Amino acid sequence: ILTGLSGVAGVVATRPLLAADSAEQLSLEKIDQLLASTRQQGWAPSGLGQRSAFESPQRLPLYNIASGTPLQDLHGTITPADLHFERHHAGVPTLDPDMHELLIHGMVDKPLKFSLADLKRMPSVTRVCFIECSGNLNIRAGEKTTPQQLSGLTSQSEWTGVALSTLLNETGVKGKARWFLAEGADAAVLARSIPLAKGLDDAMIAYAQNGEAIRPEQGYPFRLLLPGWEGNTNVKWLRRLEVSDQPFMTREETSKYTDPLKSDKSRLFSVVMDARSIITSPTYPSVLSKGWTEIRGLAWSGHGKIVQVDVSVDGGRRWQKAALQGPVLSKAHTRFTLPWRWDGTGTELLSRAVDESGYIQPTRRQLIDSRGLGSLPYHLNCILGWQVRSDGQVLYAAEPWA
Amino acid sequence: ILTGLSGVAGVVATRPLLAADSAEQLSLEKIDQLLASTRQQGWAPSGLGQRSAFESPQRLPLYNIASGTPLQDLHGTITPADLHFERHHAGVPTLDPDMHELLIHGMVDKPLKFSLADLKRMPSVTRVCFIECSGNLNIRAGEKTTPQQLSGLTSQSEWTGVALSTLLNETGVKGKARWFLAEGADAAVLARSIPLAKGLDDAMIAYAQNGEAIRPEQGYPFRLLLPGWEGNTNVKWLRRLEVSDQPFMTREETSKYTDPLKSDKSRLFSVVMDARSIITSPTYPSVLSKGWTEIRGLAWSGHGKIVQVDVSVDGGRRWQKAALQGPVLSKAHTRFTLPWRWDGTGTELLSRAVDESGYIQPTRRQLIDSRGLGSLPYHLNCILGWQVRSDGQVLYAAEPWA
Amino acid sequence: MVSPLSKAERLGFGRAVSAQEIQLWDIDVRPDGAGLPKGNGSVAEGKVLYLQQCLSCHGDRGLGGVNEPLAGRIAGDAFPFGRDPGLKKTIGNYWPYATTVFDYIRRAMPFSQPGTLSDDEVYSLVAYLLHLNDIIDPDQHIGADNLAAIRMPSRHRFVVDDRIPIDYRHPEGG
Amino acid sequence: MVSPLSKAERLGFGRAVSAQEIQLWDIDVRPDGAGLPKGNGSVAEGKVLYLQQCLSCHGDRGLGGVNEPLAGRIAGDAFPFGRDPGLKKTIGNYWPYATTVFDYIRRAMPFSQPGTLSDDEVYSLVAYLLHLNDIIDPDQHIGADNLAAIRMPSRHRFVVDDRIPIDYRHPEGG
Ligand code: HEC
Ligand code: HEC
Ligand SMILES: [Ca+2]
Ligand SMILES: [Ca+2]
Ligand SMILES: [Ca+2]
Ligand SMILES: [Ca+2]
Ligand SMILES: [Ca+2]
Ligand SMILES: [Ca+2]
Ligand SMILES: [Co+2]
Ligand SMILES: [Co+2]
Repeated sequence: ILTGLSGVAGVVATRPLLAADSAEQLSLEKIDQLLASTRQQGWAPSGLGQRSAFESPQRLPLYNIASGTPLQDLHGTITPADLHFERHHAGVPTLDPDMHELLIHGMVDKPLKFSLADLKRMPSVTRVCFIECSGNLNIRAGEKTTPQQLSGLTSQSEWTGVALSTLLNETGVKGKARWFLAEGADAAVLARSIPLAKGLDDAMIAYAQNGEAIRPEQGYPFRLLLPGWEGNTNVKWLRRLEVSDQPFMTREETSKYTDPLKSDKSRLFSVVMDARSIITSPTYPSVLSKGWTEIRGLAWSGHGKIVQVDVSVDGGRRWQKAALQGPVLSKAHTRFTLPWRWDGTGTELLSRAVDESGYIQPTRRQLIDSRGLGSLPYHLNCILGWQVRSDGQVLYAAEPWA
Repeated sequence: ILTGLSGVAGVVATRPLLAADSAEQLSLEKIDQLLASTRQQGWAPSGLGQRSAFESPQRLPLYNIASGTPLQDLHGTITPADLHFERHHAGVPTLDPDMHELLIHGMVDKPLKFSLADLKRMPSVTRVCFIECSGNLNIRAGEKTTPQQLSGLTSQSEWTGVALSTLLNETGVKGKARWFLAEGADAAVLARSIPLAKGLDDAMIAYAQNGEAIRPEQGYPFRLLLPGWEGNTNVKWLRRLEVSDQPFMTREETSKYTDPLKSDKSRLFSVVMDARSIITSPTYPSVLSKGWTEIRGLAWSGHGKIVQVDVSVDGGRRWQKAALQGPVLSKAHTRFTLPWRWDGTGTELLSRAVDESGYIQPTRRQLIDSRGLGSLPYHLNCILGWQVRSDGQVLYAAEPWA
Repeated sequence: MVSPLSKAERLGFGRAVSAQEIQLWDIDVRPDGAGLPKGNGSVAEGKVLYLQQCLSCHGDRGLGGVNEPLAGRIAGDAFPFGRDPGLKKTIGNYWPYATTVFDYIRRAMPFSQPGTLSDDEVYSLVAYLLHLNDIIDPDQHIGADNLAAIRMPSRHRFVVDDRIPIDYRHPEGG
Repeated sequence: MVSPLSKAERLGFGRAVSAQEIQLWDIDVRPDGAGLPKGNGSVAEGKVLYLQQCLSCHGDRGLGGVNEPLAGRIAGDAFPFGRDPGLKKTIGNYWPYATTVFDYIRRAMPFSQPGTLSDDEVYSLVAYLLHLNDIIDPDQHIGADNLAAIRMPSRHRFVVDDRIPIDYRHPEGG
């Protein structure tokens, strides 16, 4: 019955470090351990599953206003809802879904309030897309920085809700309308002005996330979802949309979320998230061993689909095309992989995304040259590097500022 | 600033039941309630999110061997991992990921054991697909049956793992090999024989589910994933694959999971899940009110993509094509929707899936006629009906047996 | 932009709302002054309120607090933010519209008791902050009649992102 | 079937295993007898074990227990399961291979202490269950030498699903 065992000797010869000595006897303890799970009944079915006691992924709370997704611990493209990044300006409010309504008014034919029950009964749309805080990148990160610490303010879910165009069809919209204000029911009453064109394109009022009710931190009972647009515009705990002929110039789109340029101007409404990518493995704090490994990461763009990700395993001298895991969706985290055999010499890993608009993820230098150093707190989508030291340590390698 | 309010009067006139009297004053209590969440800071960011206190989706444990997904409460196509259905034969074992290994032996060149760390470092694949127990359909369901009670033993995840072909490339496979045994480390040491062709096609050893480590109930630290094949073959807590020239004829593929036919034969290895669909809304226990609603459901097939779902709102006399929510993936739960304006008269709702192989979801009568009544405990993928009573109650309407 | 909405049939969802229901939530203030409530305030009253309710977080005269600095100008109204990442943005050196100060304070401040200030109190706090930023004189009143007309020092520095098509009508006001 | 494997480069993952490591887990028994361990058992020994360890769940002589019925034949070895959904499947009226009985009991029974029976004990239990199902005489021993040769009554009833291409070599054995 031990067919194939004849091959073992050969394996031992060629791979001495890994081979168990086939003459060696297993200890009784080891035998017990190898059979333990087959000797006693496991736990019964339950109403709600729990993670394995051996796994404890965690968001990383930051300054009491945000928490980052553990990108280095995740696989595929979906972020579990309880690990979705948070960014809020006045904490997570508690809203009773039977009371909370969405008011649409302003330059409409009929101002209306919609209940969650209304929304759930209306035509639904589902899409997978990322949300990312446009402040997502820790500018001052040192080398002992994980992807989560570096740029954990992006996550991806399958969202379900009602197209905003469907709701605006109910209220009607006046011919001169061009913008709308989206306002939350949190204690910041957070508000952003959104061009009506986006609202009629792919905006959604999302009440579900990864199949279930949207989580409190993501806007329960519903939020505005603007695929590809900076996180702050995806107003959570949405209570009100006011249609208007002009923007409202709220604090979030003037004092914050504007990008000072080197031309001594400041850019308003830089709402689309430009293409970016990050290698998620190998990265700090993992320690690499020699031989074959798979370089993995995520790439995404608010302009549409990712069409190419280039990876360099030599600090940017040569670039190779990574494989993209399909289906590649528009405005969605896209998993890329590149096989790599590490020979044990120190080097640097880089990734560079290209989207369907032709946009190529820039270096930090290019961003500084085109926009200016002072613009970097937002939309810092530069190429990121990971230094692999000859001892296998992997460290974040920030591009020099100067 | 109250632009558009002039429209209110008209709305009141045409929709008296819904309209608030614009002259009516809000009570102080109501005003407080409408402003409450904006007046106090919410909760701080956290390591792990929690569901809203207003939401408590639950699996439904059945006979201590299974639990069903609350299909009627979910949206989109992803099943949250803690709501993924369960079916196990000896409970959920606890496996230490640092100890547990996967043995591949038998008709291979080199028998090898792979650790979870090995698997995670090897080339990864990610795909979204359903898993369904082939016993999924409560044959004896009465009219007060929810989709969860009726056919909750199907769920969908985004799975990540290693293609089995990649692992078999490491061990090598003898030329005469045709099958392999997949065996779990649970107390049933559950084992199934799988044709090698499937193993080399799209089989995967999955260690991640919806981005995170696979959950204990789904096979932590890894399981066999055979897209489109009956749940039982997707062996969880996988410990061993033995490559062979013939099947092993385990109890799970002889005593169980075989389909007795009216020809006095019994079908072995009916492994592919034929196309099926189920309306998830409106269904019991929801109570429908007159007017516009969206009929929603899920359709899927183990043979590939769903190409069409027909819905009847008159008990099967006429059928309309439902919209399919893209991207439509192969061997995946596919959301379908059909707009419907209910006029308040009693009727019956039905859905019928068609897959890319041309297979059309059959009636129960057709299944009985072609296979026999005794075959129905497994692979009962018949068209399901929901009776809408004139009082708005929605009840499961089983097709008569005779 | 041609609205695609006209073509689709209305489904009949949503309920009509009363003017009071709208008013209760309709707190935004636009650069053209739309949304400004009746009322007015003074720098002096604003200073008192500031000392009581804002100083603990934003510091003396809007500077040096644990939270955002609220005051400060750059000599000659220069705008070197794009070149100098160390520069602190304040109402005086950065904010393009004075209406935003009113809108934001009424929405969100004081941080732990938002929504508790009367409209007159907000006008006074705006007056005090505009004064701290050398935008108005200490004796100037601020109210529904004049806030939108305040011209902010950096108003002309702001440009709309022209890399994507946004059908943008320039807001009126200061 | 041409294996696509020969073309790809090996990556070097996995560790070689000892024969003992394989043996410990390699518990399957095939219809052709591959995998049957040394040993044998008797109906009489099986009956004693059954009364001690199985009766509580599977009932007297394999019938009427809270769990699966294990015994019972249909007159004339008829096989009307496809027509009659009420019929209980048993080892005697349904199971195509006797080796499966050994394999399954050794894997999974007794339910609360699986893996505790010796190989001889499993042979004895198989003997007893085959006897209860009128497949062997009460004095027949069952062991590595003869289990695979037992011809089960419904063996010829099983057909492989021919609706999809499975490259199927018929298992040898009883
Ligand atoms: C308990 C602390 C606290 C108190 C008290 C407080 N604030 Fe604030 N303030 C904050 C915080 C924190 C922020 C930043 C909030 C954010 O970014 O979401 C802020 C932001 C602001 C801003 C916007 C600053 C910018 O640059 O965007 C203004 C204006 C402001 N506060 C005014 C006030 C006024 C006026 C008061 C008193 C009525 C007040 N604050 C009381 C904590 C406080
Ligand atoms: C504590 C209860 C319990 C005891 C004791 C028990 N069994 Fe079982 N047995 C079960 C259950 C439950 C199943 C069905 C398991 C499943 O379907 O996953 C089963 C299934 C079986 C089957 C397969 C039946 C079929 O039709 O597929 C056989 C054979 C069997 N048991 C033999 C035995 C023998 C022999 C013993 C004693 C050594 C034994 N059982 C002791 C509970 C028990
Ligand atoms: Ca940041
Ligand atoms: Ca069932
Ligand atoms: Ca307004
Ligand atoms: Ca006053
Ligand atoms: Ca074997
Ligand atoms: Ca003996
Ligand atoms: Co921006
Ligand atoms: Co089957």
